[in-house]
Amino acid sequence: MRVYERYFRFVIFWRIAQLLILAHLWLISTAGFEAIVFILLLLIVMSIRIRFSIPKWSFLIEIVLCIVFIPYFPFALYGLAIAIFEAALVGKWWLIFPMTIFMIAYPAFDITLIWYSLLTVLVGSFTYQSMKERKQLEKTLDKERKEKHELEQIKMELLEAYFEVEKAAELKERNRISRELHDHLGHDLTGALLAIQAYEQVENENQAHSLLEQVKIRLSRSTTRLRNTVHNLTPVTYIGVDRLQRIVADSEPLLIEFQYNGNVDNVSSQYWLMLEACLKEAITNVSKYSNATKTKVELDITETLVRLKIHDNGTITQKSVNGSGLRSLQLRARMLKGSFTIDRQNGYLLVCVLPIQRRGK
Amino acid sequence: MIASLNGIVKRYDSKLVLDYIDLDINEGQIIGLLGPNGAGKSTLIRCLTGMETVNQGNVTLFGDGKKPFQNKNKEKIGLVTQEISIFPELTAQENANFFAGIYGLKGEVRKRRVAEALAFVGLAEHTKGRAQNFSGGMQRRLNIACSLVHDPKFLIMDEPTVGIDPQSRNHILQAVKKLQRNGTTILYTTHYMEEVETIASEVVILDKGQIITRGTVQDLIRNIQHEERIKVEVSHPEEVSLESIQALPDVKQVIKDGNQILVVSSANSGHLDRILTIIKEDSGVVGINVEKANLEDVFLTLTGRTLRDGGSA
Amino acid sequence: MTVFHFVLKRSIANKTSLLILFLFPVVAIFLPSGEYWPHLPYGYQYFGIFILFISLKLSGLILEDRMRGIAKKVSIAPISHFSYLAQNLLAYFSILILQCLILVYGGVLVGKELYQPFWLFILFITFSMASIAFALMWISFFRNKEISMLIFMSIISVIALIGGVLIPIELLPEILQKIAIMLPTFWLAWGIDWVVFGGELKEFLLVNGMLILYMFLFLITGSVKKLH
Amino acid sequence: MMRVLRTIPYTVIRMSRDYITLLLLLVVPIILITIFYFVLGDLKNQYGDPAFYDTAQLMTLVFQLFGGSIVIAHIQDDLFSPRRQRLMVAPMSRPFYALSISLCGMLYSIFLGFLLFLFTGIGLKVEWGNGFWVMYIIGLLAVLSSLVSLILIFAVKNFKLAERLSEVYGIGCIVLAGLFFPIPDYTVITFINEYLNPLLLAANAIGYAQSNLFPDAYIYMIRLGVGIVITFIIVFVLGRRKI
Repeated sequence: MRVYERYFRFVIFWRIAQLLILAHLWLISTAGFEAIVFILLLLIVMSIRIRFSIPKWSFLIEIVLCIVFIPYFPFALYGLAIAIFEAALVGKWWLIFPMTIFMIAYPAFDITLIWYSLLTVLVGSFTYQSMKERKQLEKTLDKERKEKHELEQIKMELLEAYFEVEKAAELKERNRISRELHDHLGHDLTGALLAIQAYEQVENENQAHSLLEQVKIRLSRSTTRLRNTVHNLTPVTYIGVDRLQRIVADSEPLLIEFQYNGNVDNVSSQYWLMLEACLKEAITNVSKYSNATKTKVELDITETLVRLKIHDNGTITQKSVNGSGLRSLQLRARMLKGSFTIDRQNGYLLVCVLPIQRRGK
Repeated sequence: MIASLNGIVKRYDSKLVLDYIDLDINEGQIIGLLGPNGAGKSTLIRCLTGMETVNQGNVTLFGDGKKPFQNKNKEKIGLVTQEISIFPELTAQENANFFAGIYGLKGEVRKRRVAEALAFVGLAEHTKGRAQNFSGGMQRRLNIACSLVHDPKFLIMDEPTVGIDPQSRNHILQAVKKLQRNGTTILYTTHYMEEVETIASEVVILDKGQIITRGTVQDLIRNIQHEERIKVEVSHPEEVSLESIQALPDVKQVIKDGNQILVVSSANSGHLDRILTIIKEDSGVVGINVEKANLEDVFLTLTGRTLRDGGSA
Repeated sequence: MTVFHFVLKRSIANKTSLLILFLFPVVAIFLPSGEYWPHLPYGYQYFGIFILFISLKLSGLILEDRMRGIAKKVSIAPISHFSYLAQNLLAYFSILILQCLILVYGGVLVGKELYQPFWLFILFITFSMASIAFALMWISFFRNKEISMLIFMSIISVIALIGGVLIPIELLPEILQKIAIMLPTFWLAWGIDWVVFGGELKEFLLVNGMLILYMFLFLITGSVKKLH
Repeated sequence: MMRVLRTIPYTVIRMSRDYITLLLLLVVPIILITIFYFVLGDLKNQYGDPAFYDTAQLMTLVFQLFGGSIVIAHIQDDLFSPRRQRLMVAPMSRPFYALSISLCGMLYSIFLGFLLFLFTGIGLKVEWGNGFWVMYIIGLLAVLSSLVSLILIFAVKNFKLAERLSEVYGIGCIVLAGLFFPIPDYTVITFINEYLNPLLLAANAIGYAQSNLFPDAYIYMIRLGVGIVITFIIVFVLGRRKI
């Protein structure tokens, strides 16, 4: 509820101002202590309103109070403005119409009162609207945040699925290769081998020649097949540490030093994607907001974890809004049971640590 | 399950203090809540005890997620505050009596519990002494006793050892262990990692409102560590070939400082043997120092900062 | 009732407080009477100010609890905020009742002219309630006991002057007379006048009713502040 | 000596930033005197002068009685609290430091008195008589009050108690002077008011001077002076032991 505090403060200020106006009217009037009783009662209702949450129709209390006290203290008519304000504050601004009629019908009517009530209803409905909007905004924000949370979850599941698909593809490829090798290459090579063996035994010149010819054909077919098979395997994109190095190299005008330790084969492709995202995020940040002259990227891979640390020597610290990019990285790291922290106290420092589970590939 | 926090978000104005905290506390544990100043430890405790309403998420105490802060549950919780929250003008016994009273203890039970609690923290001989005449450590202990009189199942200790002498600190740590043996679950907040290493059965490390890791001390130290440092003191430093050490895989840095050689390499590289072999070829080895990893290193690995002041390493 | 019990214990813990709490009513009994004004002996006339001070001094215990973090512990104990405050206030109230009793009953014993001692006693009691509530509200603005007391002193000296306790209200300029009606001390002074000169019971009820209204107002505003 | 002098600006700054004291010793008396100004209006006393003059003069003097609280608050802070150790090891004469704090406090109190004097004299048109003489007497009263407070803080271990006692001294003087309610004419009380009560001594010294009865005024002034000498000796003896 703290977000609304500013509005509450404003509302309280306005309520007090209204009471002060009443108090002033009392000071310039000739009314006796009844006015004080009246103001005191209004004050109590106000404090109850601040202290406890009371029903929406509670502005009726003020209306009743005003009507009761008007005979003793004519200016109590002005107290109706408080009721109008409270009504407007809960969205019932139309109450001004019956009240205005009452005011006009009342003998001691004057135009200031109408102005005052109008002003009050304006302030009240304005506050009501902005509080409503604020609540709405907060709600949307919370919803968005939640959705993002869920979205990340889905993303992670997708990544997981991708990982599985990748494994399946790998398997399929392996099958294809082995089938290819077995069905064609193997077949041809075996044929060629048998032909050569037979060639050694054969004495007939013609027969030998045809066997040799056969071997030639089989071998040349095998070469083509082999080339074809291998050609199918060539990776289209870089992956792993090469990819990170490529990113660093591409960020040319920035001075980035990259070093890594450990066995890069321990890191799964899922992790590489995450690390890549971190690196990109950091580089964007450094190039956009930082006045750094040097950035250091360290990648450590041990038996149990992968750690990416990016540290620059910038001095700008005030830019500390965690953007949505960082937010989603944070969530992703959490999904991978790792951690992701950003610190701007002493240069921009990004550390991402992911655990390595030894899974059977 | 003693307590659990589920997706807790806490904002002060627009500042996010707790960011989706999920934490389960199981019976019989001592959970060490570790983190630099301003990590959100105290806020976490305030949310856990109902002192503060949360912006999102829910708290469950003793399996009760609907009304976690009803009196039935509050009776089972004890809180040792960061400040010494006792009445200096009252005696130790009266202080304990007061807190026993507000937890609804009466008559014989109260008398017995007060005596037990005071004896437990080693104040049995000072029951009649006024708290204002106590030393700092004694006041701390009385502060703890006051949180123990109602025999809580779940004890929350918010930096209970700030600013006291080592002896009292040891006394307190021993007491905490004893409590755990008696079946109390303890959440122990501190920014002294040594304390957590000694007593905690599980560590939760908090930084910037997030739980960055949790696990047993051993597991964390074993698994979350990205480099190790080996210091070798040699007799003839000038003859040692630094290049051949540097050439070992995973070695990050080799520094020669006087007759000491410091080798920084990735964690668990198993280089000790190899390094020694290389050095022994050229020089005598006078001493070896392999820096033992601790929770500080864990924090350093995870955040790149030091635990004590949160500064850059 | 542990809180109640210990609040009592703490408020009379040291001899100085005990002395201030119970010596003053006794001394007040023996203060002389004025010539034209006030109508009651000075001790009785000034007792209202004394009640204000004592309430603040007593409710300083709540402030101390807040400063020391005891309130934090209380807030997580199985005891409600309401009960904690109620027991505190009740303890202060019982001390003030005792003082009023000493003053009024002592006055009757010594043979002071108090006109209607019973009603005077009732008046002091209602004023005590309003004053405790006021103190509760007052301390909710402050973090430091000493500062709260010092500023209170300066405010009270002004309130006492224009509230009709130190000098008769009729002497004040008109505008101040009007403002004075807003101060609880005005109603105390009115009540004392009623006790001296007598009048309709309705008037006395009005005075007490006003004081009780003040009490509610101060209680509600004073309890807004959270425990810790 | 030079070192002590260098601390004085900071003492002055600290005193001027103590807003609570400013509120109690300057704002409150101004409000009270103003209210009395409206209350008493054109009322005349038995000599035919406006009754408000007496009240304003007395009120101005009354608040000088509490000026000692400035001095002892600072003495307590600097010489009897944890800060004491810091001063103990500082290469500086502590008695001189204490003296400088006391002097600053006294001067500050006199300055506040001067402001009140200006306010009543110019703002509310109170006739004070010779301004120099008035300031002289106000100064004496401030010095005496500070000295009394110093005696209390040196003689009583508990600071809180010393503070309370200094309040008792102030309020006691007011009560004895009969400002709250008429004081019966016991010989003891008359004697105290004639020879010991600094409030009345100062008021009489100003009052007689205003009526041009300087011999009488001098007598009261001398009584105040004697008070200062005696209290100073006590402060000197006690202070030497404590500081």
